Amino acid sequence: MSFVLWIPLVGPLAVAGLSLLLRGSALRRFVGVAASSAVLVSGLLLVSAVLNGDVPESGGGMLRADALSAYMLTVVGAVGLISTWGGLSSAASSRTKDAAGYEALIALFLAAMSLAVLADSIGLMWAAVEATTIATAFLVGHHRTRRSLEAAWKYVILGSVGVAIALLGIVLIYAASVGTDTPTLSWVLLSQSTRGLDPALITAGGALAVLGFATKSGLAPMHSWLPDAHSQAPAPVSGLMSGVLLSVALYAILRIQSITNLVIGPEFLRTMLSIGGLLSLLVAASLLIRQRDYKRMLAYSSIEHMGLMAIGVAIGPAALPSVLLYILGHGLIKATLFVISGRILKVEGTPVISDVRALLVRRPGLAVPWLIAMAAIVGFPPFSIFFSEVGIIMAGWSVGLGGVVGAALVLLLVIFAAFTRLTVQMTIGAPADGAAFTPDYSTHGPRLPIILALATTASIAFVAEPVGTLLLQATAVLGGTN
Amino acid sequence: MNAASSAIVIALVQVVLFVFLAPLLMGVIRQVRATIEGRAGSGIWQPWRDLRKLLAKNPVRGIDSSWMLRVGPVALVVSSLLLCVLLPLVGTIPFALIPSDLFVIVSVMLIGVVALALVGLDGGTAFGGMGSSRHMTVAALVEPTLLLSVYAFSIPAGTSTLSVIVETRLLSPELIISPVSVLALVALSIAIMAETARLPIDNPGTHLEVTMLHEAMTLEASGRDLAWLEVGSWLKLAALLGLVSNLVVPWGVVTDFSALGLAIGIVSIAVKVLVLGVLLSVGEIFLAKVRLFQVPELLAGSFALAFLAVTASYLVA
Amino acid sequence: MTGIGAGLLLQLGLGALAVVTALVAAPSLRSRAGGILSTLIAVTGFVTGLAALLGATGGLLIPIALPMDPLLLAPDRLGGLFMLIVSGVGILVSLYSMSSTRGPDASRTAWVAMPVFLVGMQLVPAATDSVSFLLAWEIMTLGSTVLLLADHASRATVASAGIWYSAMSQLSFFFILAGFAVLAAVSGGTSFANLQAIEPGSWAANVAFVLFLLGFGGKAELVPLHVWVPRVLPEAPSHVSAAMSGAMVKIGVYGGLLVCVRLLPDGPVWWGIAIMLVGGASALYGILQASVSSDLKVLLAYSTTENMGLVFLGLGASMLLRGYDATAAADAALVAALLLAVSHAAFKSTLFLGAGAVIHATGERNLDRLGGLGVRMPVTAAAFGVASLGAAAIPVTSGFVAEWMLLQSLIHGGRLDGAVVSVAASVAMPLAVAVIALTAGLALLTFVKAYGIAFLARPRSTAAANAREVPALMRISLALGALAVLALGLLPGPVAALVATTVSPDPTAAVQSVGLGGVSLPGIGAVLDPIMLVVLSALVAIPVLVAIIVSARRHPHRTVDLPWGGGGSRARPRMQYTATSYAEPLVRVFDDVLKPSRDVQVTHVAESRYLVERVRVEQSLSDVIETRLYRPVLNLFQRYGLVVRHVANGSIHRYLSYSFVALLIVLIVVSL
Amino acid sequence: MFETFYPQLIGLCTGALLLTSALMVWRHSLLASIRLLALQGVALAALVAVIGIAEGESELVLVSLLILSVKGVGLPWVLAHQSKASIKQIQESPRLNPTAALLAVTLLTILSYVVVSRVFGLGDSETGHAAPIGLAMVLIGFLLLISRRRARSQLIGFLLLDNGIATIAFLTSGGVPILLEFAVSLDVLLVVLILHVFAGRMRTKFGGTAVDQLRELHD
Repeated sequence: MSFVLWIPLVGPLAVAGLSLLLRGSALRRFVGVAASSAVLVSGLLLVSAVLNGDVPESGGGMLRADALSAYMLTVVGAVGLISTWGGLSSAASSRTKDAAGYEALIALFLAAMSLAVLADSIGLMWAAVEATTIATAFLVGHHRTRRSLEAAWKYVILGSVGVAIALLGIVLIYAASVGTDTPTLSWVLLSQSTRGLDPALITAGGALAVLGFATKSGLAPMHSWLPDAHSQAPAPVSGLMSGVLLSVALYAILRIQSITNLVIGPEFLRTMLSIGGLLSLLVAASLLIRQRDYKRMLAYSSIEHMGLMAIGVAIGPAALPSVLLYILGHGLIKATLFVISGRILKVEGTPVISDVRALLVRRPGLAVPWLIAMAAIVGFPPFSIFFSEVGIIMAGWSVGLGGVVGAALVLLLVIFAAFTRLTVQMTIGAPADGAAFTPDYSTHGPRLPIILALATTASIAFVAEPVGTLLLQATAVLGGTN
Repeated sequence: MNAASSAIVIALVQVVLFVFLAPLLMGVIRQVRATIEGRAGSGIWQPWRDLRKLLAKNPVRGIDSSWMLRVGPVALVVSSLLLCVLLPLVGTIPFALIPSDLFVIVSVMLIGVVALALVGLDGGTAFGGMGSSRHMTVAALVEPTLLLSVYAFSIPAGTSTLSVIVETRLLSPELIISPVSVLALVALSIAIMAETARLPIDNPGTHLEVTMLHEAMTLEASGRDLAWLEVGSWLKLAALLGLVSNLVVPWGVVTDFSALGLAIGIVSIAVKVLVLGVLLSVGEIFLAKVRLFQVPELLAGSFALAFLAVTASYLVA
Repeated sequence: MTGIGAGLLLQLGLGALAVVTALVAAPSLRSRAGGILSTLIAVTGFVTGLAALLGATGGLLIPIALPMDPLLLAPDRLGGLFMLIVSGVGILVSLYSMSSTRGPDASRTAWVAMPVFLVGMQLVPAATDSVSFLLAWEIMTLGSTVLLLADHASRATVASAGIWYSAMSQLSFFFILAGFAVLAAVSGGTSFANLQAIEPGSWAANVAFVLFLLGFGGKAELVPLHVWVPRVLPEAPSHVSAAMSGAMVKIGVYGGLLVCVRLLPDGPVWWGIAIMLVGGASALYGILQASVSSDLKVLLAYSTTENMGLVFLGLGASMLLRGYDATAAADAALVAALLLAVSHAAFKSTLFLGAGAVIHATGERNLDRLGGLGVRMPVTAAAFGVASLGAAAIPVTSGFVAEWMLLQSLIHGGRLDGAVVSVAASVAMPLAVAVIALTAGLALLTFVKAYGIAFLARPRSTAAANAREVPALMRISLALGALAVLALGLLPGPVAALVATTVSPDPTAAVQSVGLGGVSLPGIGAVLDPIMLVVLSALVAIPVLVAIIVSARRHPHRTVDLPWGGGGSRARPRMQYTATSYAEPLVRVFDDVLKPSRDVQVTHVAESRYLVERVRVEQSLSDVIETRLYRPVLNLFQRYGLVVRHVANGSIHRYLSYSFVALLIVLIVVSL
Repeated sequence: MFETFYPQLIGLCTGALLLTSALMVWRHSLLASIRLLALQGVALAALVAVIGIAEGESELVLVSLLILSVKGVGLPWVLAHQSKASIKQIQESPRLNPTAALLAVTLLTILSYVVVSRVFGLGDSETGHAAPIGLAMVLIGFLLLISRRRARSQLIGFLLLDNGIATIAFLTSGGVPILLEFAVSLDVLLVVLILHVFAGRMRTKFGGTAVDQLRELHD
């Protein structure tokens, strides 16, 4: 089974190389889809292995797939598939000279994220996360406009600085392990409870690592790069970044947390993540009230959801299954939304909310999936985000974070109201001028990925077997007993 | 004679008696007023003569009026007749399944109120609507007073059944002059004045558009329609005066059925109602109609009295 | 699988089928097919609910991927009762919608949402754990929101109604979620069986109670969370308004009962007082706004607030009385509240359907432009009339019986065995009676106005003059609704006895059926037999009718062109009293509460300023709670939203400073 | 012999690191900053070599060569890869005046000492004693990022920050595993290259590299 671990790393790289060779071929469009399919398939294979009680390892223990890693890999693959497949049209439209590089970078991006979730060493995980920045830098700046250049600069500077802080934290964690008999960065070894790591170093290291990775997962106050990058990147890239890159960083936080919990208990990071989560919700709520740009609106929505997930992580094992399900639900839906937003941008030619009106009447083909995905993202059932939110809120009170969860609910309400208002502005109503128009039923791109994403999110929460088991196993990996 | 059949007999007697008594009461009230004002008056039988005249005329109906103009007056009469059946006037022997329950009686009365208001609207004129609107406003505002004042009476008796309340007062007369009872009685009287469109809320003798309430609604009715409206209103006034008189002077009502008792009951209620009618008429001489928009103040005052009566009877007793 | 489980599963299956049908059916067939399937869903729910109400047990397990208590749908008797209410309304609405929906109301979206809404409402009372409760709750909200927006392209107000509704629904949802979370945190599980183990007086129970009151109060349209009502119910298609007001609002009531009767029984006395206060305030405020409204559907919407206020008043009184061991009165108050909910479902859905028929026939919902519809739409007029009587609590309708029972329990609640129960009760009970009395009085005015102005007199617009009776299916469902109002009013005994089994451990001690369907409250000693009342009325009516027949034979009536109109010969329809003028005295009386804004413009004749050419008076009424409570808060948020943009002003230095400050803070905290 | 000089050598290297950092804040010329950065790279390499010799780990000596080539030569070369004439004229006009900046440097250094003393307990070893220098470099690097307007100046701040982390790594634990060190170096190199490319694009699009101009994206 262990060869499967290499597929998500080698596969995308191979197709990336192929895409550089296939300059000008029509097949090149499908590089991203092929790469994400490779990731998804290997993820599913690893999931089935994990469910059979196996923990595949490879590369001398450098790569390792337990339940959590396998799950995350599957999420990366699934969201990648939705983003790249759904974004096929927009990628094809930009036939500039670096279109080949675009596809190759997407594949590289996927490989980096796969490495981040499969790496056993925290250091390697860090390097992979940094590699995502490198891979996406040119993707964010893909359009080569002033704005996209600005977004890319901010993204790289803020992202690298943040991840550098995480490196500092990892260095300190390593320093702590140097104090014991075997210095290591393997998180499997670090999270063996009997190592006697120095609590002060682990506190400092854990705090800095979490702060650093919080940058990549879009938690306030380290979030500032996110709205700019998400709004300027091509839609599939925004979908990938928002859908999984943030979650991969959250995965890193989860791993760090499982180490610190053993040494210093959960309280310290719980406080930190609660504050970060609430701040994120506050930032999202504040800036959504008078938001003008629908791609930025989606970006702030990602900050909001990452904030709630951070609160879930703060709560601990009781909320972790919900958080993990959340990662999948949010990833798929957010990717869908970004894909549709890309199509709206293409046909409407403006990212300004008040310039896009009566979309439901004028372009039902885009507005209907947009509205359904919006309902899903704000947490309506049967979509799985509903269950995740309910699970996190319920668990919050039981570990004594009632105040945090209560405050989160207040902010969520503001966000919901603002979100509804903006969505209604965009979609509902009649065209202002009353001019004649013909309803446009076209979806302006492949509709199957959107349907798949929505259907999966709508049904996944009701699949007790094997999803429930997998989530429980993944939680157990992190030291949860739930 | 068992309870059920005696209840039926008393109900029958009450209905017949009050159908006879109500026009007479109106006649007396008008005549007393005329006499005091120094007019000759038309005699106490004039209402009867009016009725006979109205029933013998061809009713005139507007082209847009609906069945409401025909059904409404009948509903008013029936509701007033039901009041005569249910209230403890001649005797206090109620029907087992439909006792003279306070809330039922108020609701029955409201059927008449609604019927009258709808008749007023059905004509499709400004006057009818105006009367209807004012009538309903007063009816809405008077209801709290009405319910609370009788609620106050019900507390010593432990039930909202009016016949039991009257019996309780008969057995322990000290209740009648208790401060609680006096408060409640004043409140109830004001409520009844409002419900029956008497001074100072409405002037029954006017057809001046700015002041009239009740009359405005009947403007479009004629012939037998008008007759039923008049009879219904008279019956209501008579029955409610009968109730007040029995609450103040409960002696004479039939509690155990007997022929002699029934006779005494008939005579006593007739006397009580007519005496009260005279008092009402004399009282109205000294009253002027208040402005429509001062009526709420009056009703609020009466509501306060009734509320005081209820809480006092809980907390003092 | 048991019968109940099969019923629920069948509902879900039919719901899915209806969704698919709506997606694929041709537009011409969509309403027919959707209506039939919706009716089937409602009928299935009706049967299932009835079985549960009669004591059948069983349920349906929903699989879930998260580690939680099992998601079990298994209605108890109370749940069965509410399933019955909801599905009863559902049947009426589905039948009606088959021929009422046209244009955007019959769109694919609307017909997808309809079964979702119906099924969601059915499942809420069936839930036996908080997560499935919330799940069904949100499905219901989602379905109703989509239905509300069906007509978004033709009226701009629909969008704002949609925003208000979504936000207020989410507010309710969050309150309820928080309430369940608090309880689950203490009890360690999410199933109702676990939650019941909470100690009633505990801190958590008190917090949860307040949260639930706010949450369910919002759904039940209680003041001050009612602000969505006057926007949403009028803007939704009428059959949806009927379902919302008749059924969905009852789910809020169910929530209240679930908390106060099932989960946290024997709460402290202040719970009862709090509920009574909220209920009483809602009743008065709702009916006051209804009485001065000139828009038929706004009037009905506010009247819903009033009725739900009375239901909660009864619930609160029952809790208060139970706290003082006045069990008989407490039971009666609770049964009265339930009866009121049942009867409200019947009459309010009929009223909304009637309003829909009026709109269908005239395109108008402004009472000031209606009139004379009684002769043009006799069936609608009759059904609307009967339902109006129910809403005004006039005998012998269902509303009357419920209000009677409520009043009985209140006036007998102040004393127990001749002794004063408590000071609180002896102040609360008379106040409650006064509130109910004033409410009933104003309700009377409101519905006399609504019926009288719309259906009597002369048409005030050509649309009203040209109105024709609505199609057969709409008439049938209107007639069914009116029949339900009458049946519930004529046979309250069996209904009340059945209802009592859902909340009282010893139902026969609380309520019994006597005589011909009459109801008796043994613990209080009150009895009422509406059929006897009908019989007595018939008996006294006989001589009157004989007199009429005799008189009519001798003196047939004469019809003239115009009403007499006080002598004026040019009494045109414009000169009639309108709904606005009808409520004018009331607006003056309650000036301080309603705060109307008046604008009088006097145009003088050019030659002399002592002569007036014309006077123009404008008066507008707005919801005081919205303008005084919500508006300032919303404006504050808008201003904040503008100011806070500076946080993300685009400066990378500022963004880096955020990170730097965070790093410094973390370093300092770590080294403390 | 080496043991006696060891503490002095460590002190010398770390002192050079701190000095170069402070000078970078003080000096506004881009060229001077790049030279200081090269100097710092050399100092860092020397520090690693000293530690390597002291601990007797040949691996670390290898790492020191890597650092010398990347941080001492490679990156400064990349940054200065422009005609010397133009780069000489580039003068930074910082957002923070020099006095305040140097005061901030002092405060940040003190904070570093406090933090490290709490976290590491300022242990017995000379390396542990010098560790606060590394943290101070990180914070000073951050300060540069915040206070510099030009794209390249920001880049230098970032590199300073990175040097600080490396310093801490070597002083506290003798460096992270070699494979990771390679990965980290590669990542940093790539990031710098990317930023360099962006800076080039910025010059063509905006006609300058002032980061202040990047204000189009905001709420």
